[in-house]
Amino acid sequence: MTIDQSPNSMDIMVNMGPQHPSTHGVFRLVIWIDGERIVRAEPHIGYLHRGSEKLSEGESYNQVITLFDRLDYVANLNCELAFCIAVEKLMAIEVPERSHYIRVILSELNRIASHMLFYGVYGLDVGAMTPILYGFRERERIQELFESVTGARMMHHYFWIGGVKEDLPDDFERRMKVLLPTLKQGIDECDRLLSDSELFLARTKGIGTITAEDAIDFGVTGPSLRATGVLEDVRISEPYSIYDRFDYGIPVGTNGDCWDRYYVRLEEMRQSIRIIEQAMEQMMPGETMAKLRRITRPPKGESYVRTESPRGDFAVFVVSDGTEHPYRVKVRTPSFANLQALQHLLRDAYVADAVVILGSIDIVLGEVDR
Amino acid sequence: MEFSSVIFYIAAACTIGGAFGVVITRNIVYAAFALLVSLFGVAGLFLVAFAEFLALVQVLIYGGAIVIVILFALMLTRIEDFEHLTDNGQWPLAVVAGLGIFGVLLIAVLGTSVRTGPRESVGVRDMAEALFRDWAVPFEVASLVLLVALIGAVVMVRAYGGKD
Amino acid sequence: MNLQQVFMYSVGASLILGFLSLTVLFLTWLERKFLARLQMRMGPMRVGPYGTLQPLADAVKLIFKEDILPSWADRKVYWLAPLAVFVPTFLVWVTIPFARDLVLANLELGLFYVTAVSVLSILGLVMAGWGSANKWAILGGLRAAGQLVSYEIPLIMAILGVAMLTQSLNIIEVVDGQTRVANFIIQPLGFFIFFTAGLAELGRTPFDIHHAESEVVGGPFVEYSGAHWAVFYLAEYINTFTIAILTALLFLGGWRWPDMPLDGLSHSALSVAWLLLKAYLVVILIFWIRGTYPRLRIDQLMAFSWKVLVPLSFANIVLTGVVLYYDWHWSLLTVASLILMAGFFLSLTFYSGTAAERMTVSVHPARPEAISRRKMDL
Amino acid sequence: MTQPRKREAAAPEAQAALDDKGLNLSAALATHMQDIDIKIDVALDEVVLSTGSENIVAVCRRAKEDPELAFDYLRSVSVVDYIEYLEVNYHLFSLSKRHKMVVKTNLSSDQPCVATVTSVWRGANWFEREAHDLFGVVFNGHPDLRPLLLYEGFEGYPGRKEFPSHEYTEW
Repeated sequence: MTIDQSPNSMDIMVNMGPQHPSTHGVFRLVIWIDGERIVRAEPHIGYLHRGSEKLSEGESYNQVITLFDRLDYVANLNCELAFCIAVEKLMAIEVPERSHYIRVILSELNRIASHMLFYGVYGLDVGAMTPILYGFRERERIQELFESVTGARMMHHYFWIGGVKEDLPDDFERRMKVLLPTLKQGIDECDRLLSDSELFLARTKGIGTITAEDAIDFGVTGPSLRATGVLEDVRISEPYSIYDRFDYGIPVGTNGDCWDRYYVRLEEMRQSIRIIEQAMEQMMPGETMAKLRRITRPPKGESYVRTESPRGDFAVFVVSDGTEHPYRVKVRTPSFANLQALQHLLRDAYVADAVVILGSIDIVLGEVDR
Repeated sequence: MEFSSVIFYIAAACTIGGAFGVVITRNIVYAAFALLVSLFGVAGLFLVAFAEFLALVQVLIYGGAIVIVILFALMLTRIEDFEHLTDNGQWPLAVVAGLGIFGVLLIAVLGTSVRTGPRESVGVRDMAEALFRDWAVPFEVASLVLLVALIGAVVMVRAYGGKD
Repeated sequence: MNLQQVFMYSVGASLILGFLSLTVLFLTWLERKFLARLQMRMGPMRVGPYGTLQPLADAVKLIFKEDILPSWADRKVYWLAPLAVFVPTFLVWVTIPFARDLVLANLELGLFYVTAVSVLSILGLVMAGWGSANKWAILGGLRAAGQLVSYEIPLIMAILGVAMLTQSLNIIEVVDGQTRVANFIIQPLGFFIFFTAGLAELGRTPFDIHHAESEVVGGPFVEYSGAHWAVFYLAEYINTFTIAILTALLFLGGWRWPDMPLDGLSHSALSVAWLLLKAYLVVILIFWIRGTYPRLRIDQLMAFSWKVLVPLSFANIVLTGVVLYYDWHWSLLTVASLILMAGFFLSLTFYSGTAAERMTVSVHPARPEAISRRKMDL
Repeated sequence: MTQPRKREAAAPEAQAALDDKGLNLSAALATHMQDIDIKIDVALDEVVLSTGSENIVAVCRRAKEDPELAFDYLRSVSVVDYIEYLEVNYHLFSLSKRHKMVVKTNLSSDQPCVATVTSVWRGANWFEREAHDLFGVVFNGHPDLRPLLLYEGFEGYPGRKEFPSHEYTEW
């Protein structure tokens, strides 16, 4: 049975979403089912389309960052980072050392927070109730830290073009000394709780497999691509910021199934902590903001910058016409491209698998619809 | 009126009313529920006749399993297509068949001398001995027939179902 | 049957109903508190000391909530469904004893009655699914029908094993048969099958596919609200308690094992306490499983029933029959059951591979000079 | 309503600088795409390949299938509205060679029409649907050009500069 066969008259069409609890936002998946088996699936997006790209054209460069906060609303800082780097590259700004480190530390923390949300919600998707509370416990620790650094729990607007808004608070180092070991322990606890559970393995091993060739063809990136066995990470294939200064690992899966996608993310959190630890050691006091004119006015030109967000290849394409507003901003969001592979992943799946597969590619609808 | 006769009349009313419901209603799911009522009525009749074991078997097998399987089949098909039963040309045949069976039963009942008066219920042990000692061979034959039917059903479904 | 008897039965039935309602209230509180403990949180704390009045507040809220009837729903079936679920769950309690003399009607076919009547509540779920005119509800109803009918078989077979041991279907006699040794020691396999199939009958966590929130959004109960939903909820918790108390009666020795020293009224009181203690231990075990495990998929669930539990339950019956026929010592049955169970769990671990084989994710160093090019040269 | 801004001629241009991979790539492109009418340019740190809209599929297929180029990953398809014309950008990346390139083509604003590249990369599907939604670019041969982000029956192309964003009221 293939996913694109035309539905039989006996098949039942079911709307999964936009109000379904497991679609992770306002996502609608229309499925045709034959008993419990999915015969055909058709994703519908756009319920959260706010026209961020168009809105950006009317804002000044520094204001655009606030719109980027609202794209991937569980990994806000990673989105801010992409836009800042894109503009800085266009303007050829040298960002001060310290702000590089601050950006890396906070982005990696945000990656952990995002993966922790994934972990918890994925637990719910497969029907386990406890993981979400463990996941949120760890996420909460990070959010608290963010609150003390940026003043906000989610919509930070902390990375500015040319650096970061202000230096870290005085107690930052002390807090990190407590936070990192607890996070490590928390990740291990989460790992023990779910990864080896016989039932969890039965639900995720071999479900929703995709080959490396197919994944690349669909433009799948991030953990979902690495789960298929491809060693591809923007941080190493096209290094940005200061990621080439750290020694860390890229988790790579084998089968490209749900379990691999899940575990790649779990392992990534451990690697993020390694990066943060090294960054904390290397970080020196100093300036956090480059000397810039008050109004950002990049030269004419265009820049396309890719970054590795928790969900994959998050890229920003900025076209500048030399004024203080961007002429065009195009955001290439990882969830958008990853979601295209959903129909392919859903072939031969059961209704219950649909939830598990959709959860495993970890979409954020704010990012898909923009 | 005795208590047992009250139960008998209630059960009999359920049986006949349910049977009529199955025939009369146009909604196929309602028909299944009416069948359930009728089957429960039969269970009540067994109870009045002190055949508790049979009554419970009636509830378990017919009320629990058979009706649920019927409903299952109804729901797997698209309900909007079959919501209302349509008349077809088979009803005269059905009347003839029904009257025929009724006639046979009537002859059988009238031809048997019925003992009335208080009766003891049959113990489980007696029943088990009857089934597994005195009538062991017919019992095994019956189960063999059921097994054949089961395998046949599986084979037929496989033939239509494709690769799995 | 005379008027006095009718009166006595009515009083007994309403007493049981009251007891069950109170039990349900307590169970909801217990479940929330216990899960909260597992999940490092407090659970309800605001209403009453340690949130003890929370169930009452919930009950009041549910009763005053609006009852919504979806416009496409089949009105009669929709309103009858909660009743069809609740009545059988309650009827089961007619023959469940709390102590030797504390039972509404001690039926000779008690065990058979319990299984026969409890099947009927499936019908209510199917009715709810169909009556709601909601595709998720129908899907949930279908799942419920498929799941509960299949798990009925191992459940009945496990009960049959117990009945063979005591040579009786009367629950009080079953308990009396466990004066020296409880059944779960004689038939560990039967105990395992009964408990697992019981969990499936309840639709509790590893088997909660028919109302799985993340898949069929509550299944048959999607459209229900207010008091009608509360009736489903009530039935579900009564069922949980029923399975717990049946486990205690059939396998954990009920009020007998280990035997009570006292006599008369104090014996009865102690019996009830002892039985409830055992039942609540089982309840806690059920909650614990809920806090720990993910859910199975429907085909895995069916496969587990037909390919694992049903053959095991037949093996259990055959073993019991052989041991009884040749009049061997009961410990032989224990040993044989344990060997079967060990074989089952070993094959489970063998089938799913070692930890190293399962681990399909490897970490590669990101330093450019150290990158090994796996699969990169496609 | 304010007039849409045009690119000011007076503003300074961003400095372009290719790294080694980019230089190698632009050299390779010249030899490997000899038979197709292309123009190789540089934007910041990326190789820009401009071509006519009729050559798009040929260029993309060559870029993907040529072992020297091996652009197996389509990063994104984006449209920029320059009022007089629409520019479609295909950002490509090679996962094995780790070099990048952008393929550009210009379409007329009145009837923007270009062949689809879904046959080259399946991942182009939604990017092209989105471009069709927001800019009205018609991708010939696309399997399914229904609205993706907008609802059925939405009028106008909200991505374009001429779309009256501020006057637009729906609800």
